[in-house]
Amino acid sequence: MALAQPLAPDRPGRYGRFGGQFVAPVLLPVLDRLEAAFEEAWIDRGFRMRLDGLLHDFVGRPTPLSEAVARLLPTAGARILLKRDDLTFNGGNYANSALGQCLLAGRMGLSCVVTDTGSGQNGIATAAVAAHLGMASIIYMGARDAARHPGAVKKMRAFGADLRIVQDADGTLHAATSAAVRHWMGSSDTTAYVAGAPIGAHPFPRIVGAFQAVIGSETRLQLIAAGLMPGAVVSAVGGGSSTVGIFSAFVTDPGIRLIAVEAGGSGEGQPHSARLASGRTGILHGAETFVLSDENGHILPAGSIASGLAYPGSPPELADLVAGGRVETVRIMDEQARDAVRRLASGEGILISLEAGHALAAAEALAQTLSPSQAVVVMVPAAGDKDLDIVWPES
Amino acid sequence: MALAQPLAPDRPGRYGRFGGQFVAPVLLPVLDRLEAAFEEAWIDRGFRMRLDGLLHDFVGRPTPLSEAVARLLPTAGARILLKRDDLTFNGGNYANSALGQCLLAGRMGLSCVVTDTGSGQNGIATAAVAAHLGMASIIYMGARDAARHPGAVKKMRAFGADLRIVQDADGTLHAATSAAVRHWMGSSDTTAYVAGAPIGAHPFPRIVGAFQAVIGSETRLQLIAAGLMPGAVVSAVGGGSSTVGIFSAFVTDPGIRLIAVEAGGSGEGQPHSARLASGRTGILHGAETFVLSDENGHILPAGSIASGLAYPGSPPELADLVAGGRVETVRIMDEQARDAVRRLASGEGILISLEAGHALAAAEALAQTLSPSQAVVVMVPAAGDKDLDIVWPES
Amino acid sequence: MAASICPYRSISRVDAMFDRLRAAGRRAFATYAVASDPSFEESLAELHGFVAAGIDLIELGYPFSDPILDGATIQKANRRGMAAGGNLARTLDLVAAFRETDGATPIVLMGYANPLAVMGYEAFAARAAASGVDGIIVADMPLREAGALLAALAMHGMVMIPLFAMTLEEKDVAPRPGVGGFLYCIPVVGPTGGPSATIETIGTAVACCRRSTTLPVMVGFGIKTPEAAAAVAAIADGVIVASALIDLVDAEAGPAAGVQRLSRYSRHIWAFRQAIDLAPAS
Amino acid sequence: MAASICPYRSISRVDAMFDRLRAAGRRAFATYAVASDPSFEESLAELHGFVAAGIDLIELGYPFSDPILDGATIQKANRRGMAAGGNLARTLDLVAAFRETDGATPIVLMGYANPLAVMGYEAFAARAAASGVDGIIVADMPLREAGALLAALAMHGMVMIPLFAMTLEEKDVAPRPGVGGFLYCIPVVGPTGGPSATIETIGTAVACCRRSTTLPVMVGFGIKTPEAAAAVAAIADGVIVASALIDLVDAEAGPAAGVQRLSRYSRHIWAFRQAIDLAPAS
Ligand SMILES: Cc1ncc(COP(=O)(O)O)c(C=O)c1O
Ligand SMILES: Cc1ncc(COP(=O)(O)O)c(C=O)c1O
Repeated sequence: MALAQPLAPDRPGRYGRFGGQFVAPVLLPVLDRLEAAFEEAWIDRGFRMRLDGLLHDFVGRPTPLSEAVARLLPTAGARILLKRDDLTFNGGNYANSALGQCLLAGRMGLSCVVTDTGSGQNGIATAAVAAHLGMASIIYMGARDAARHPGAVKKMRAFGADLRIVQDADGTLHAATSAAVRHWMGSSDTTAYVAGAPIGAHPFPRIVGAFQAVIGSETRLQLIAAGLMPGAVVSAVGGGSSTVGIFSAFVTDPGIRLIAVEAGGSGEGQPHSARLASGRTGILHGAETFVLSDENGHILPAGSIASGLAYPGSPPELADLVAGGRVETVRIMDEQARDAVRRLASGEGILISLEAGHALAAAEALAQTLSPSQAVVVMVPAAGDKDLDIVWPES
Repeated sequence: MALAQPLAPDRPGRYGRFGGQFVAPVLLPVLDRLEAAFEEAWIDRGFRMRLDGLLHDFVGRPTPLSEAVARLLPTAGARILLKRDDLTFNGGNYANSALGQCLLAGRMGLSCVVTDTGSGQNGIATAAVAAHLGMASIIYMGARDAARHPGAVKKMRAFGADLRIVQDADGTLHAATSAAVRHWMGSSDTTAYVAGAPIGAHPFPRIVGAFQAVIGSETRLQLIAAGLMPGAVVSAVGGGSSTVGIFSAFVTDPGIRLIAVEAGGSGEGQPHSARLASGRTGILHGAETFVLSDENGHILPAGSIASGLAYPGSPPELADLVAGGRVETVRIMDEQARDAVRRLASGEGILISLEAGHALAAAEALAQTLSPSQAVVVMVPAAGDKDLDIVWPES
Repeated sequence: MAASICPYRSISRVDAMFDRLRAAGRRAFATYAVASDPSFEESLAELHGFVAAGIDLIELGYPFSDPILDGATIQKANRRGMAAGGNLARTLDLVAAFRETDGATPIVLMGYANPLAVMGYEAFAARAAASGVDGIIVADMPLREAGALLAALAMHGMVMIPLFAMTLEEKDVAPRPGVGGFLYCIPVVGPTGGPSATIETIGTAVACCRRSTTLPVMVGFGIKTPEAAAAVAAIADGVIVASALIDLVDAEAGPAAGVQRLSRYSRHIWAFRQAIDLAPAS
Repeated sequence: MAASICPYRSISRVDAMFDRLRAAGRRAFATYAVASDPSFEESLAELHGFVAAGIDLIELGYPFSDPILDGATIQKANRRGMAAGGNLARTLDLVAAFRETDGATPIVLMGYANPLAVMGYEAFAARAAASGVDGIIVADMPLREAGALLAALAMHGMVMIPLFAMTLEEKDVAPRPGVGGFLYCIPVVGPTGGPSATIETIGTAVACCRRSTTLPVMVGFGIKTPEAAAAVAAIADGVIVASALIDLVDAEAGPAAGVQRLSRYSRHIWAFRQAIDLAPAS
């Protein structure tokens, strides 16, 4: 379980050649304080108990690992097991790290948090957790994403968040992240930045990875209880929080394939988000990692029907695992993901997000190549309520 | 735990003087078969294991009992604990009985279910469960309710349900129930009626009560684990599924007050739904119970900002408990409920439904009269996503 | 009020009717209307019109807000009746008014349990008997649940007409005090105004009824044409046509109120009556 | 291409500039522009115009899609530069073109890490040196992360200009090979174009810089008026004004492109220059 243990990479804050702290120098002392505070909290029994208690009572963990029955698939193949983080809380799995980071901020004496959100999930989770802990929250969201997810906008405001819509650039997560980091730079003495994903400068990948590792450890225990050794664990990569969270528990099992699914977008020549498979090594939002950028180093617009996957960067830990061959990548197109969401809803009565639909589509294809005695675990980070209008525009 | 045990009332299907089987005679054999099938299934270990397994894996039970911290309340008072069925599944607690009834239908060889829905919760739960079990579902919903809950409409269709909008009468749950029962009458040989609440003709109150009792038994265990003996359990009554579900475990503890909260509507002279406190004994939808009806026996339109509470009938078991003085009733107005939802969202980061907002408002008032060493349990049947536009029309 | 005006009470107008028809080798023809649809006065005129057109027995619906077992046609009629101020009490007034000039035609009320429960079974039975009601059909009150009502009816010399479905068990059709008049045989499942049963199914249902009762058997629900009525008349003691007659009257173009509506009704009743009377006796 | 045209390389134009100014008892005045904003040609003319108007050192931004540490003014300038085809390579071409007629004015690049990483640090350093670049400021590359870039710069006789914040620890400001030119003192936190620091804060920050470096200290971020510039000039070795100058030029009504825009720039630069030169030496 790579991330549940203290990190010991070659250079501090590095996963192989990825990671680092590519930030304005003014932020370095802030990052150093955060790192120290986190490492101290992480080994503090009281902190961990409070975290676990709230993960249980407030977030609704543990989440089930449930079987998608065979009806789903036209032809036989491996069993498909869904890790049901759609059954937590409002924000899906984002609540895990929002909770951890907000608790940490409180411990550090900060009374306000700022974050960014793509499809609204991280924003909702952060707004709710902040409200629960009596902190103020400021959330940046791209204008295009906000237009696609009016319910999420309403929900963040319901939780008392100061929601700020970003008109910049492509109006997606990328612009929102830039705006949130800018905000934080100017107010880091009172305000903690809540990373939605294990991306950004060290120690964010470390911190988010640690808080999300609960997904992996739950899944591992559930598999052991069920007497199952899965052939593969499949997860779609947006910011990578759920992917890193679930993979963490299986990295050291060479027999289990780890498959990172990337958004292929709408078609040839259209924007996609496959930076692990076809990005360049670059530096974005504080870390060296695989980045969607052109030959001049400009960041390319990331595209996907799933807002949460349209991000041009990637978690440095995942970049390292891909570079080292431990994690495979698969690309799933918009339509395939949508189909998978529709089929699971009507065939199984489970409404998953489009992000999870990417993972499911990849898992179905994989399962076809395996025997019915094998099992594939699919990470479901969140419920599909937010995507109803996109998946079923006609009804 | 009144309902978890086989029912032994004075007359079959009676709770004191309430209950019975006021249906077209043609349905009697259908009800008799259903009763026999249920009693057989209920003592069948295999059936119960399958039910419990799906409650865990598919519905996401058990749900936490979590504390609403003191910040919520302007002045001190008893602790408020929320039973968080908003953390299950799509449909909130309705999934408990939808699951049980669909499993039962399958066991009886039926391949289709029909039901009615007010705010969409029972419909969503039934549609999802039916899809999961490979059954067809037909859902009736009042036109006014459907207009208020477009997301719910979309979700039921996503689960493959045949959704039928009822223009009749006041276009709320009452009209939908009548339409669903009419449909069932004509197709009871292939189709099971799924009761959303422990209302209707015997054995429906018995069956739904038994399947919902899991809420109460979980809560009781959680209170014991926490070393708490609550002063009161508070629940808002729509169809009564969550109320009967949570009360069932405490009926025999005379020290614990049971408080049924009814919707007072928008104000004096406007429609309300307080049939327990101010309804007449009458006969509606198959059972003798407290009913909102005028002196000529016409059913009165029920009103509430919370669609799920606007129903003119009541569970016969609850009618009996109210008539016998075991359960107290409280009336909460639309605005009080809305305020409670808003305050919990911004103060605690928990978004509950307007139905639950009624219970919370009543519990807050009660808590003010108790000491901080006491605790009040509030039933939260479902999340408030469906009510965002109603509670926050401005944002 | 109605009670005191009513000059006398026949103990068994229904039995008398069947005796008379049987003697004449004829079958009974009943129809249904909702009281106060569209108004108290027109309703009263309509009841007399039915008798004049050849109806033997009238089922008079007391308006109810929630006629759960009825299809669209009768739901609408209930709404119109309610809109005109109709309810159980006014329906009893209507019967009393009818009885002022018609002491012979049997009238059975038909409706739902809630208005009876709210009025109280004993109060209802006393008032209904005084108004000249002969019996009652309660769509959502099977005999299992009818104990209190049956006792009250019996006390006041009225009967409950039982609804019969082929799937009912013995215990649900066993004769008991307060039950009488005829057996209402419903050969289809589902609400009123729905699809029709085949004549074979109806035959089986009627045969089934005969085995469990000595009462006359009338068939209702889903009989839509004079031809169908004739076929039923050939095997049962009587035929009930409700939704279909209302639909036929309403389907004719042009406004139809008062006398005009009544004359349409008469024409259609006459057609059914002819067909029924021409059917061979079983 | 640019590399071969460039006739010679000054090892330390920046050091030479500070020597010259110190000798004259003057403080340095630097401004910032984004290369290719609004076009390559206009950008080139603008750089020469800066020098003519009295600028000592030019910070030349290489356009980047995601200038995360910049405020709205410079974000927009980056977008215009990108729209005109600007990027890191074209920026090097621009410096080379500038060097054809100006071999003395120091030019330091300013921008973000990703374009450097994508070009490769060594390739970048080689091409930049050949184009006549003197140094580089990388907003999101603190010295902790700059090892590879510093080595490449040092190899090609260039320097990285370190960004200084008062809260930095010793280890993050310690001198190292490849670091030089001057210390960029940022007295505020937050992105460019934001609020200004008070002169007391700036004084403290500069004093703090002096303790940790022997390099000249220039102050930038948030200096918005000639008066503010004069106050800073009294305590530092130089003043950097970027967003404020662009905003002043853009705030004047009417279209301003080419020569017209340049003359506005000159007027404002002249005003700042005068104020800076009148400030008493520290
Ligand atoms: C309420 C009601 N519905 C229906 C019917 C008869 O069925 P149909 O309308 O199908 O002819 C009657 C006749 O007695 C009735 O009283
Ligand atoms: C990218 C960038 N932003 C900002 C500045 C200066 O700050 P301000 O715009 O607040 O004057 C400079 C000057 O060096 C710069 O290069």
